[in-house]
Amino acid sequence: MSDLLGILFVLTGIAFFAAGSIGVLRLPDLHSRLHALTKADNLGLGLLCAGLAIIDGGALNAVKLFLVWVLVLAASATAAHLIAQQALRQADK
Amino acid sequence: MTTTTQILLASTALLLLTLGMGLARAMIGPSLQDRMLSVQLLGTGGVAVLLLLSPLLAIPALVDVALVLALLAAVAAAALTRREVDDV
Amino acid sequence: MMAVQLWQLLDLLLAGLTLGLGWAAVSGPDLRRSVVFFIAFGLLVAVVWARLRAPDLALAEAAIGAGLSGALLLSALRDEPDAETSDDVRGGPVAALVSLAGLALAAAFAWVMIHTLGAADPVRLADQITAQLPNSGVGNPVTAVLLNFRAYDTLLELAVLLAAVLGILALGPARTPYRAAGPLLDGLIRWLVPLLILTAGYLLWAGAHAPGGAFQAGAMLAAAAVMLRLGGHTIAGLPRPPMQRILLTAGIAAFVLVGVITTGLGLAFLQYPGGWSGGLILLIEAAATLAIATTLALAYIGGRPAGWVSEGSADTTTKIGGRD
Amino acid sequence: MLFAEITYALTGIGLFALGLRGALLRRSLLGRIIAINVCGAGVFMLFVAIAYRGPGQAPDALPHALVLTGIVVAVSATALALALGRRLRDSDHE
Repeated sequence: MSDLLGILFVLTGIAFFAAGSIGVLRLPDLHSRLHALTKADNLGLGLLCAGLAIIDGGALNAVKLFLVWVLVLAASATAAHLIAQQALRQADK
Repeated sequence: MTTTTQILLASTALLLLTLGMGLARAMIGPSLQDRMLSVQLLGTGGVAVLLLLSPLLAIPALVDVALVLALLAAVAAAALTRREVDDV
Repeated sequence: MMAVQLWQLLDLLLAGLTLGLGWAAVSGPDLRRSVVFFIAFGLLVAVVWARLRAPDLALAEAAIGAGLSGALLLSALRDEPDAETSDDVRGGPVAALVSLAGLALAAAFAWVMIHTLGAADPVRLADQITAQLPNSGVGNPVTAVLLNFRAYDTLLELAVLLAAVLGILALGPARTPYRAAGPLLDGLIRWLVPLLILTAGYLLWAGAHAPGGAFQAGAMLAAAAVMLRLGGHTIAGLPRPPMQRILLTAGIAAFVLVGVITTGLGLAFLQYPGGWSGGLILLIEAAATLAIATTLALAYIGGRPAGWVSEGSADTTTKIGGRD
Repeated sequence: MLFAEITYALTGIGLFALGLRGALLRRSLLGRIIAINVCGAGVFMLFVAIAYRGPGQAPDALPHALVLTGIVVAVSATALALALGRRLRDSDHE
């Protein structure tokens, strides 16, 4: 039963990843691509971590998974900002 | 081999396929930032693949590896964007 | 049955992506593009190590292949004049010939490999490692090989690292430092550096019984140094040069000291006395971590930081040899 | 023989050949250094593939230890090569 719930989370997470990749591939300009990426992959990874934590069931593993997610969230938000900033600066030149 | 494991396995393969799609953007470009963007996608995706492989291969330490990869992807992003900033 | 095919699909996808990124990294003409692909390649290779059940390598590759090497290449690229960031790859008949030769070589290797792997099972060192692991003082077989069974090799490897960094220090002064970071990057550095240092400590401690150890921990510390330098810290958080000298040689010093003491006790060089293995390995690993971190940080800085050569000596004239 | 072992060993050989070709054909030092690193990664992959023993089996730790030191040596050699290259260019510009 808990496995079923976990799998549901994992699969939804993967779907978000797929949406993010399609966005990165198909959207017309850099800034909308950045937007698609940060939304989709962070949410995707969050769902995936939640699903894996449910399937595993261990408390320590759940904490670690949560930590990984928070880290990626913070790092990728900053990285996306830095990339956008750099693109804007180059456009100004 | 339980059904859960099989589904996780299929999810990992699907995720890799997805990452390959994102990497197509890196090949197309056109700007350097577009390529960095797909590297970032690959960083997050790589973390996800490691997290999925951990139960599949029964190696709990792969979660630690995912943690390290997440940290270093941030270092790489900082190094990548820093270069041009200094040129101004 | 189904699972076997899924694993095969996964392996093929991973292998294909790795080859594709490797190809993109080595093909020109834009060098910046190559570096970006090389970083992506490192990320993926770390996943391959994980897939092949080598978490120790995955940790090292994630830190070095995906992080340090990329940062190193980027800081070198920064020194290149803009005209030289484009690199035309040689074409024409020579290129065709080289490609053909490469293909032939790969085919020959593949043929040899398939025939060797199929041959009768030779004596496996792996079995001896597993058999001796309980006596090694640690539970992680990779750490056991590096710091007990083949400790002598690791000592010499630290000497190789020292030689490389001495070469770098001898070649010239440090690269131009980065300007102070903007608020965005500064915010990232503020939380990332402490986390990198914390993770380094964890990996050093974990290395005895789980994936981790001196190399991984040293690389994480060096990554912290890289972040600090990117943020405008000229010597990347390293202490003053006299202390840098001590840190650079700490790993070798700890190894040799333990070796000399064991010899004095009537044992072989680096043959740990029974029961002491675990503690001695941790001691050597801690020293080696600091040495590796300092080596990699200085390698990233790319030359002598201020203060390495005393006033009035050769450092003001950076040119070697005759210039006629 | 295991499917994964063969797949990754062949990938390693492919990377080795790709890197070698790049090292011979690229003109800039930086491009060549990248190519040699890819070449090295190919060798490492061959080693680790051969160490693989199949699902649920502990792999051979000896090649892992070798590759681990190899990764660290490769990055310091890269740094040395880059420092040499910088020195070379500085003396060319005089």
